Amino acid sequence: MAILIDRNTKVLVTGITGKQGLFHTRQMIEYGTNVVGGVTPGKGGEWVEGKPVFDTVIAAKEATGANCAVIFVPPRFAADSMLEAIDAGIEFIVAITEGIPVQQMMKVRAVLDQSTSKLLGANCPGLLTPGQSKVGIMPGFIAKPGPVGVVSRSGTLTYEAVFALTERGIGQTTCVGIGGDPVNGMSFIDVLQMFEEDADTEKVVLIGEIGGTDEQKAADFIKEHMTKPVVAFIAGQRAPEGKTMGHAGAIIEGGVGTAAEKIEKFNSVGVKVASNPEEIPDLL
Amino acid sequence: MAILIDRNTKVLVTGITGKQGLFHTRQMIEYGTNVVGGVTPGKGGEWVEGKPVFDTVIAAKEATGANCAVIFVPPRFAADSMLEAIDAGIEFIVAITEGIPVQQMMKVRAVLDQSTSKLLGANCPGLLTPGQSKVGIMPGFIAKPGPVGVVSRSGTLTYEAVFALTERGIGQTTCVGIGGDPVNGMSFIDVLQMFEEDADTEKVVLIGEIGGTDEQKAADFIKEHMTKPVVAFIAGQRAPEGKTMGHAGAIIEGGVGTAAEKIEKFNSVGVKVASNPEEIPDLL
Amino acid sequence: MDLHEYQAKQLFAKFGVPAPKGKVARTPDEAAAIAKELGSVVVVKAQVHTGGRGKAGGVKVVKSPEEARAAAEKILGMDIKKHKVQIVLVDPGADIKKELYFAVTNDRAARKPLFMASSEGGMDIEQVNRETPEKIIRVHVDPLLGLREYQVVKMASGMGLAREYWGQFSKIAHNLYRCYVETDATLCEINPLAIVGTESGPMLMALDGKMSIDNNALMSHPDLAELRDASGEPEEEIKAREEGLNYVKLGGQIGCMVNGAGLAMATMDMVAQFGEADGILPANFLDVSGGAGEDKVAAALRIILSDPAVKSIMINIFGGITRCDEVAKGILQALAEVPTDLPMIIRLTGTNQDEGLKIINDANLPNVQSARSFSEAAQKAVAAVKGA
Amino acid sequence: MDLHEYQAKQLFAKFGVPAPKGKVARTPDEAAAIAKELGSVVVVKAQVHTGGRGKAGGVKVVKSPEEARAAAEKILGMDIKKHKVQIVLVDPGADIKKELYFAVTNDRAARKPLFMASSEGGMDIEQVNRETPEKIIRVHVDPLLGLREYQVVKMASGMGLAREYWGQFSKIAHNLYRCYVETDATLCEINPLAIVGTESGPMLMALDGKMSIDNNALMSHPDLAELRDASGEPEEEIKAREEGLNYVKLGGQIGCMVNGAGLAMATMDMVAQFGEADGILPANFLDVSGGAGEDKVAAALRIILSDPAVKSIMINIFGGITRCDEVAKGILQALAEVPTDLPMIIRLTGTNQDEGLKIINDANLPNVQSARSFSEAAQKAVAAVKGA
Repeated sequence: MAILIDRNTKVLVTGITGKQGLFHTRQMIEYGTNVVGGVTPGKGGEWVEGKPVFDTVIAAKEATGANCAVIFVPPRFAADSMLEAIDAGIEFIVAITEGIPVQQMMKVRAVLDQSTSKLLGANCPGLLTPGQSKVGIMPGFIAKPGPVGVVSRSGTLTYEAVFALTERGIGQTTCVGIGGDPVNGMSFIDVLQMFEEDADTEKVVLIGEIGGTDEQKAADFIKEHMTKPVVAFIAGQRAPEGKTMGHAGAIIEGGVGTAAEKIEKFNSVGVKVASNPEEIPDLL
Repeated sequence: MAILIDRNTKVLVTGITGKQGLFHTRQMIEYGTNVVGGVTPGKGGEWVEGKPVFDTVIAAKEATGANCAVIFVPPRFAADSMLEAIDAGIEFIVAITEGIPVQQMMKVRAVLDQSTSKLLGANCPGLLTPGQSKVGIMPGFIAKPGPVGVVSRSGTLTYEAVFALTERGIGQTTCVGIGGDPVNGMSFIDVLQMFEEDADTEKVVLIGEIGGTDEQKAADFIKEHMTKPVVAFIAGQRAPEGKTMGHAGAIIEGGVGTAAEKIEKFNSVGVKVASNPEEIPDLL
Repeated sequence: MDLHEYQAKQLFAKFGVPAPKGKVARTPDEAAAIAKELGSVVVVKAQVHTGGRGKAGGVKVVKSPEEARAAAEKILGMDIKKHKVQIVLVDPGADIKKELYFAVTNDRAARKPLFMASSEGGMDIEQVNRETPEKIIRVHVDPLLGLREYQVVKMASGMGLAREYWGQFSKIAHNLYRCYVETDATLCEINPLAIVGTESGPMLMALDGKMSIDNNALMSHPDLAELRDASGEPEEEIKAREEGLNYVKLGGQIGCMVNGAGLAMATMDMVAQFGEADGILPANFLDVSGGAGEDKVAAALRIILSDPAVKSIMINIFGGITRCDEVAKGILQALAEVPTDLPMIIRLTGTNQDEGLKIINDANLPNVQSARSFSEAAQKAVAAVKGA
Repeated sequence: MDLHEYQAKQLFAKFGVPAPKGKVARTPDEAAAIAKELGSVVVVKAQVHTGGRGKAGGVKVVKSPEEARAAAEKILGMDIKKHKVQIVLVDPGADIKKELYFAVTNDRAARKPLFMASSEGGMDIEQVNRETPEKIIRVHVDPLLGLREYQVVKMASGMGLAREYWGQFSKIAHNLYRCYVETDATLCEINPLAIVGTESGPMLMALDGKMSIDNNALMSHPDLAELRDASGEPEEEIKAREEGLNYVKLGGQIGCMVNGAGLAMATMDMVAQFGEADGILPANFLDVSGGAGEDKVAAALRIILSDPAVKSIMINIFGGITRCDEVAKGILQALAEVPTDLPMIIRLTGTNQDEGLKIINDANLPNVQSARSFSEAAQKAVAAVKGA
């Protein structure tokens, strides 16, 4: 077992004919992901890597039975692409695209919350269930099957952490990059909950960053609801002080979200925090 | 018992300081309705008929515990007033205002469908539970308590039908005017369902009109889900042919919704149809 | 409120939906002058609020200003389904490559705007709907979210539009939706949306247009309210609308004044039930609507009395938001201004009914009878016509 | 991207939020000329991207052009929290009756725009929030529905605004929301929103303004992107932004080039972990971000090499969407253009790592070492500085 994706997940690639979409479609297929087709408006009827291309997500879903869509379209089309996937009833949407304005994401989120779809990202590396399927841009070779669930706000730092586990012989159930945009889909808590419920996941690694309060909320969730051990790492202990968020921002956030704050919070709920990514395996 | 309102329903009047709002507030209080306050932006702190006036629905709700709001504000403020009541978590909203543009009502409806509030109207006469409470503009004296539920799309025709029942000694559980606007809140089906579930309602009277297909849908619902007898009346057997709805309209509606169509549909599911409102009591 | 084709196309153009640059004429000379200005082939099209003008000969393609004059001469004054043609649109002729259908309207059942697009344009779209419904691509718009580009793609793809037109089609779709929203339209229909040859290559263009505006929204759109062309309508209906009344002339002998559309319809049904065997029928549908004060009621009565066919008057008021005392005052006020000895049956029930009846009775008018029930009122009104 | 006060107020005015008609000056003479034009009392205000300018003496109320010149002379060139003042805003003085606080911003946790309104304007709103949070009225806007009038009433009523200002306040609220939406702002803040006396009576006016624009939206708003005033920023950071890189100079000896903000922060942490004891620290934060091609990487290297404090370079790339072969090509390209013999530790892992390492190895550069692990790379980079 694993969470969110496995070898049976039928994946649709939106923006499949673009440079990034095409490159990662190849990588996904090579890894074993069940890519069933792609979407590029105006290119319906073409074929890419042996997969049919459609003009719309709904047409692609009807023809292929896809239950997952991964979004590679440029930022100015990405919100529309997410809304399209939600409208088409795609169960799980993974948005890789970086640079989507936050007001657009607030609209997407408002629609998402009324739907039954799940969204990962945007501006995330996607996810990977070792040996079965990867959806997004994570390099496949860094992971191997095993009992540890990984969830991360940071793209490349996720790879680093997974790689560190694999190097030490510790495999993963699923590695999930939730992305760090201010408004996005699944949160730490959503993923932690799934790992808690997943029979094969024995332990969980959480990779956080400075800024915001998502890690603090995750710590509260772990304290209240998790029986499985969690090890955390927070990047940005030496980060330069951020630009001012303005008074309004400070009032809302209720704090600047420093690494020290987050580490202290995790410690207070019994979550061990690694001092660097390579230390994570030692703490598991 | 009754449906939707009874003597305990706490009613807030929005637009209470307007001419219509004030007149009907008096009428409602006189009938025994538990009017707990009113809302008129900019008049918060004033008193009307011994009831406190607030600037906002949320402030009024917090102060009075209102669970019902009746809307008398002019058409250009009415959609906003409904959205405000939904946002404030008012359980039951009755919109009397006539003349709200349909595109505004489509937005209200979209928000309503994500909420737990119920909406009756707009452009409806409201409802009346004889001897207990009336919310809206129905004249109170026409009704008396008894076992018949009344639901109607037409304002004054509702009074006619209720009056005909009362004249013949047949009382009502609740009389509900759903209004005839193209996009509105509760439908025939919503109200029929409640009457079906209401222990005190033994029989139901349904008053329809030409246009649309709501009566046909109600007939299907009655056939599938109702055990209680229903008597119907459809106004407009001699109505002049309506102005063209355009081809697009005809395609969507799938028919022009003549009285003959509707009467035939009711007959086909065993619902007796009165030839004029005064005949309704005979058929019960 | 329905707009004329030329008004719809002017609005389309204003919102960025390409339409031919035609002009309207009210005389054959004007039509000829416009044809001369446009040069070469033009189309002369009757502007009436009804369909079927093509079959009725209300649309003619002509090749010279002289032919345009002759065509306008024939079309102006023509009677199309009881609408007299008073305006023609003179449009430049178009080199039509293909005709599509494209519209947005309110879908009452779904409570959302609905776009319909079809490759089968230029013909009777209802027939397409009956025979090959799959050729009409339907897209519902979330009223909070607006039209999204993926929905435009769904239509373009679904109707098999050649890809080189997708860009133009997308602009037209978004602009038509903006037109629909900003004018509070209930219908914006383009049939045909045609691919026409132009000097700068083939382009999509709205060759015909139909728009209806939500009557409830006209108050917020005074510029649109001014577009109303009532020239084909009966004078009484125009007057009624100005007074905020809903009046339709029907041709019978019993003038009806009722509050509420449902009750007004039921009143007509009731009158016919008792009178039809003797050829006695309602003279009109007249809904004074909710909240009618005395001015409105007086105006209603004046309009009824202006119809010479009326032999008796039936007033059926069930007071909810309308107060019977105001109705009574209105009747007296109107009778003072427009004296009549026509028999009048008055039924006032509901809010303030006692005050209302007292006002009527105190006035002590010889031709006025009251009635308690609905059927009693109808029977008395029919009897009054028979006895006259 | 933060805007200056004068830019924010110009945008407010454009969207219909009243603001003083001041102008900006870059010299004392310009300031005097503006003061003369405005007549009587003016306020000279430093325009810098930081707070606390009032306490730093960056705001002066003066009564004549001469005083304005003197004030500008003092303020221009002033250093406020490491920001050099290069522009002053000269605003007409205002007859302030009352100061409110009013802002709209993104509430990340609620995923909605949030309005905040308070009768306690003109002062430190964070203090109001700590001491009397009930004096800040908060209203979340549904991003699909937009700001509704009832929400405006809630704010006006909640902060006890005198009723004669509700009409003005409503217009300002709706216009500020439109400004926020149409500029893709992350913050529009007015503090104070003041009631000021004017010839035509008291009116609400934005006496100070702060706006931030979503960086992700600047591509769609070229006019706003042009408002960026980088005059206070280090040259390298400006250059980096032009190349689409995220660079912050920190002052240490190890130049870092990393892909991804999280990994870049972790790299800085790792360098400090091994080097801090010997005073060896990261020279910069540099995220080449996802999808960086060779041009971008070359530009990044050029920027790192332009810092004379850099004694060794650590390149830490974990290839996901970034392909290691492109990174390798980028490094070689940059080294060909900007030769260096600084020690360089390269760690390439992830997509196409073998191709990438082969390209580096084939180039056979004497000063380049590779590293497999993250800590190994950091240790080597620190060792290289120590050995230099």
